[in-house]
Amino acid sequence: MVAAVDWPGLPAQLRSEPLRDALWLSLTTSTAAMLVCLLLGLPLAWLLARVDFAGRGALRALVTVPLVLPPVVAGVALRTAFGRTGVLGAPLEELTGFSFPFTVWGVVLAHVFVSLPFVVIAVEGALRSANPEYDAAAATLGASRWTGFRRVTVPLALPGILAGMVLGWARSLGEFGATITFNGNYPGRTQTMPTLIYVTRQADQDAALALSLVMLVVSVAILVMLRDRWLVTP
Amino acid sequence: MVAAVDWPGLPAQLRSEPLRDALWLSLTTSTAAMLVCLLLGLPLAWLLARVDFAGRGALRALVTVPLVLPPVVAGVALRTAFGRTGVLGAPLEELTGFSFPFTVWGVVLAHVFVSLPFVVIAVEGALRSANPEYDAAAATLGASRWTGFRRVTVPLALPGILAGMVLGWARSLGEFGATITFNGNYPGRTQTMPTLIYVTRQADQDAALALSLVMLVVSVAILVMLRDRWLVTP
Amino acid sequence: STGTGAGDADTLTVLAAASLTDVYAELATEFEAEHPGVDVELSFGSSTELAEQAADGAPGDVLATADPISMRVATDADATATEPVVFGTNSMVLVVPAGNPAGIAGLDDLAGSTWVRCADEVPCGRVALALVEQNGLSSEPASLEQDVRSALEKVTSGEADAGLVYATDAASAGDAVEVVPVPGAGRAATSYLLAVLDGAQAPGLAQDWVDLVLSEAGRTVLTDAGFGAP
Amino acid sequence: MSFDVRLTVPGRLEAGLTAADGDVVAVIGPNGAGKSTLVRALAGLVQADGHARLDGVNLLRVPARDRHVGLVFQDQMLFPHLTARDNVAFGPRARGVPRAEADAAAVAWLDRLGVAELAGRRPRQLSGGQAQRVAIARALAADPRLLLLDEPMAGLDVGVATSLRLELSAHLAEFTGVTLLVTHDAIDALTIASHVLVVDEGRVAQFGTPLEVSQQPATDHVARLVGLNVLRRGDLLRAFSPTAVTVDVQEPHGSARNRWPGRVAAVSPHGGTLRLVVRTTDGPELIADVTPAAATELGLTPGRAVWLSVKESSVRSYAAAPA
Amino acid sequence: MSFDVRLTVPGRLEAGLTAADGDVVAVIGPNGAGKSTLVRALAGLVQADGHARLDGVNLLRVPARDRHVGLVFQDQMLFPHLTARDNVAFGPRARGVPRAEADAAAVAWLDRLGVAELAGRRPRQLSGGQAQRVAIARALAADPRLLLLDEPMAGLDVGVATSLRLELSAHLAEFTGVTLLVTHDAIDALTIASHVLVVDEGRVAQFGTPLEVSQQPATDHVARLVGLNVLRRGDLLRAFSPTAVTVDVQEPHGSARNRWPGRVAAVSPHGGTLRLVVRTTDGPELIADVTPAAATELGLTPGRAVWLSVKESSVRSYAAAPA
Ligand SMILES: Nc1ncnc2c1ncn2[C@@H]1O[C@H](COP(=O)(O)OP(=O)(O)OP(=O)(O)O)[C@@H](O)[C@H]1O
Ligand SMILES: Nc1ncnc2c1ncn2[C@@H]1O[C@H](COP(=O)(O)OP(=O)(O)OP(=O)(O)O)[C@@H](O)[C@H]1O
Ligand code: MOO
Ligand SMILES: [Mg+2]
Ligand SMILES: [Mg+2]
Repeated sequence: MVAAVDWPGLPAQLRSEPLRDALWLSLTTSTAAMLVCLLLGLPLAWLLARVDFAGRGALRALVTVPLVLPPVVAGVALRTAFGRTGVLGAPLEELTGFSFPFTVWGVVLAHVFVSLPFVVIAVEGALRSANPEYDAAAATLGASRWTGFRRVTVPLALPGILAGMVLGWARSLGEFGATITFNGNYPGRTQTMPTLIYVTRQADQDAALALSLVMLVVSVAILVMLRDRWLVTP
Repeated sequence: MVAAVDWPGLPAQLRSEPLRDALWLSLTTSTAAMLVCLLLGLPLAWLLARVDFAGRGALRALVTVPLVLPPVVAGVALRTAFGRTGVLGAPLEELTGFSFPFTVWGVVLAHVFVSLPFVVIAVEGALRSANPEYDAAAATLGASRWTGFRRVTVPLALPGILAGMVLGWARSLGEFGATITFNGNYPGRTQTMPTLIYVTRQADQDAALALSLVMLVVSVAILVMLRDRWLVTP
Repeated sequence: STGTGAGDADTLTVLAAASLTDVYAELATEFEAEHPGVDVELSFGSSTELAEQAADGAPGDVLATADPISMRVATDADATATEPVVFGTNSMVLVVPAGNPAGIAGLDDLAGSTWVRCADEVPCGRVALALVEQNGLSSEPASLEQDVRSALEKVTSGEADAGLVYATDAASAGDAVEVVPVPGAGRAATSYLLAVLDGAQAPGLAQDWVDLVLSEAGRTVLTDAGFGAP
Repeated sequence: MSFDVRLTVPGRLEAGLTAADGDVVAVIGPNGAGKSTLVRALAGLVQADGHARLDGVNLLRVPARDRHVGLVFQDQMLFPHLTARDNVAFGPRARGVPRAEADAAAVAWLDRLGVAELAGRRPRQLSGGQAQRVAIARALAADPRLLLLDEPMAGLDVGVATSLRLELSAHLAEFTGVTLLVTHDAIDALTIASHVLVVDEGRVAQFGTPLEVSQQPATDHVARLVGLNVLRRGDLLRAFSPTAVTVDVQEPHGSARNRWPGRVAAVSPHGGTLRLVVRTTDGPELIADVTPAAATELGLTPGRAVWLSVKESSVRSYAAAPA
Repeated sequence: MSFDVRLTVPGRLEAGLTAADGDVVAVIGPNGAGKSTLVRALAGLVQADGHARLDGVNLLRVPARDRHVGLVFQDQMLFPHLTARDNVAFGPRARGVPRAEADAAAVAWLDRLGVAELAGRRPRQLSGGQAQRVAIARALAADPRLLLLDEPMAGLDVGVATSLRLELSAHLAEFTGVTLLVTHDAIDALTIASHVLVVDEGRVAQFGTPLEVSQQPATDHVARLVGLNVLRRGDLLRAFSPTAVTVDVQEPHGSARNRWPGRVAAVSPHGGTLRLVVRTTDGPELIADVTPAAATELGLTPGRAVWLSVKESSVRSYAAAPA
């Protein structure tokens, strides 16, 4: 794969606007999606791991759904819900004039949809591995659920949470089917790296490979950087 | 999405041979891939979490690669490596006459390729959350690394490992791009559910949705069953 | 019927562009009726993908692509045993969702609306681009779709107000879309090619398949689905 | 303030006690008696039925976080990811004290417990006794209304234990809340406490002042703890001090009606005397204190066959607590 | 068999000791002295330089799993996912004993420690003392050549502690390997051990027989542990028993040249006497034993100002161990 790349042509490609746009869009939307996943996923995972309530099995099954949907079907599901004529999308557009498809927000939404289960399941696993007695200790010291969660549960489960974040981010970055089905493909707006690579490949194999390589290098570099900073807890 | 399904036609579809073949293929290859991922991923995760060796950073980066590859590119990467003219595929075929692409084994290989990082990262996170002092206790009792790993490390990190297995299995089940690129789309041999859904969608959108729903129900049912059996540790 | 080559396997494997799903399925039934004991295995995918797989030695007897460029990938790799033949064409049309909610009456109305077409790099995109340029259309689409099916779906689902798709897609969508006439649409067309593959396990059956597609019966099936004559 | 407890943890504990402002209740009993269970039920970590009324409020109905108890866990449970200071500051901060103030208070507490210089360390970098002191600081710093100390002295060296005992007595003397102190140490039970609760097999065997309990121990365990021999005869308990026991190597001919043959099981120094543990042939284990001179003379080493006797006048008889 | 240790854990410990077949070495010292560090270094859980030769083999060069030590952790570290029986059977099974046999051995060990009926429980379902006993059983069941016990008696009730002490002495008497027993309890150190290693601030302060150590304690800590007062004068240590201390409420006029003003900090029963801890005004804390009668007469309650004195003839002087 590395050998197949058109090395002399690479610098020119790197300067090409579609590549820069797509790379930037991919990185920002994946990061945004990861943050949203964390915001939604952490409490959800905590609920699933620590609180014993009636609908727990059902909620867990629900969270798992996007995991087993083929990406394209995920896109269709998203459209049914958030499309312009969708169950939630239609009222939303009526009220605010805003609609998700064909926008950056749509890309983030698609990423969140496919990545959230990864985050939730990985984090739930981590929370279950951590000793719940510490939560109890925090409670006897007067910590509210939120304080205990923030200052004890999360730090103790941190390695697992970070793993979940990496998984979510990477899943978003590589995601293709749901994004293109829900948002289509427009350079600078909804054209992420995988989409760019896909369409480029239809015309020019080698160019697509070069693009893949760029994406690979950038994302692995970011992951390695993150790992060295945060993920290797002392 | 549920509303859009052609309910009266469903029973007939359920009995159709392509559906049964594809569903069976998807379930078996995903399960096989998950087992392979476990076999490869557990030691790998353990190595990354517990052993301090020189190439650790590099190995971790390498494991992460398939995670950030768009699925189609993953398929191309696989072809470059294991294709009939691939770096490893060509010698393999010469020696044994066996080649991966366009076979069930190729499907499993593609699934393993895309799912392995999920398993490794989730399991590494779980191992890091578990207290390494217990490993030390096992060692003082004369347990070999392997015994300690099997009887102490793994049981203690079980929730995280199970989460990793679920993630890997589900990722394989939904995987489409790498599989179709590397293995094509041969009914009964390499046509998994996502591929069948893709093809069906070319002709009949509603039939595709019905297939998706079948897949969804079956896989969520399996996950829920597994959870109730194993994943909710007392 | 035509003679079956001795030593041929009893399965014919056809690699075909996804847009041929319906017609090839119909032709396969006919083929199996004519060749008792023979199974037709259809493997659909994107033209480029299939051509590449064929070049990589994917099992298959015939390859049908939706454009000449993809077919060239296979011929360049010496993966074909016979000269590719054109067996049909497909032209671009403008479709709107049933009821035409955005009131699109022609290409000029696309400005300001949410419309889609295929990306420049994919076969259907090249055709669409030609049509757009012919008509001097300057309005930008909301999305450049990965394949024509996705473009059609954006319209049938109501996400897009209009889309440029093949005539065959418009036909298969039935009542879900309405076709808006576009000047010069017929000229913006692509041709479908068919060739027997070098690695065919059943070269005789493969040739029979080519013959069937090119036959009068084949012609009828294609025309019914909206394909044009070669 | 008043504290009135009657609670049940099904299958493990059924206990009641009352205490007033400033009381220190020592909880003693054998391993597995239910001491930790009682403490944890009061803290809200174990589900319990019944009531535990503190100033009229039934704690058992209040979530753990709002009970305002200070708990030293038997196994410490220091937060592994926080420094000693942050562990101690956790309680105050959870109750809304500003960071700087909470930190200062934490350091002050660590200082009182003699581990201020370890403020920046994580629990895993502390020795067992150091960690124990941080755990005590953490419980006290939370400014609780109910202080629950589960074996706070375990693992502390004599010097630290003594000064901690002093520190704790001083603190408890000022403390207006109620304290429960689980201990296996007679000194803690008899010197710091105002009341002693004896738990045995999940039930209260005795509840009274240290004097009552030490003079009329209701169970064998308490007798051992306070260093008395206790025998049961029908409904009566008969207690006598190890100093009242005479040790002979032959069967004694004296007037003592209470005599037992046995073997020396252990010898250990005890104050200025030597304490023998004797396994009687068909009775209980008894303890006897002898002078070092006598021990040498009689050759009282483990394994030696001996006769123990005690004069009836040295035996105090009292009614056994109803079981 | 011989055991010869000289090891360094940088920044935490520098220690040496020698022992022979069947020796029991008590390791004592204040909290944070380095006792657990020594034990963990020998077990291979802490990196150490130097050597620890057991029968000529340097353990420090052998991986932990092959050292054949039996270790009771200060914080137990029972495997939380295994039952008590499986915890105890873990060592034998790791060394290749068949399952049924290992299980039987495990139950036998649990029985010797009085917790056989808890064999099927998980650690979290055990009380602190019960868990401690399972931990001891686990260490002994592994059939070690070197037995490392880090505060095995902590958290045990008096009854259990006594019988465990007996059980342990009996076991250790038969045991041909070397035992290191970390303890804060003088009784363990002086009755079970054949040698006592005193650790202080990461160094060996004293190493000798229990008699040597108890009669000439080299550190304040040991003095307290064995119940002596120890003062340093130049290079000399001066030890005297608490029974030799006279307590007055006014400045004594007698011949005693050693006298200190101070205040009573604590009073506790000790054998037949009462033990006072007195904080001297400008000196160390001293202990004095008085009769209950005297205590009542003089009103010796905490806070009382007193004078302590000791006759020179009651003071034993000896050279301090080189620091
Ligand atoms: N989670 C549990 N499930 C079932 N039984 C338990 C559980 N925890 C403790 N027990 C049992 O309850 C009884 C009381 O335990 P508890 O911890 O209160 O004893 P304790 O008095 O604190 O003993 P120790 O002095 O050993 O700490 C014991 O027999 C113990 O085995
Ligand atoms: N991981 C660590 N990193 C740095 N210092 C440590 C670490 N573990 C222990 N220490 C320090 O080393 C010293 C010796 O600790 P050690 O645990 O050996 O003490 P100990 O004698 O067992 O005390 P205790 O009686 O309290 O158990 C202590 O001052 C402790 O704070
Ligand atoms: O999983 Mo995909 O195969 O993102 O399109
Ligand atoms: Mg307890
Ligand atoms: Mg220690």
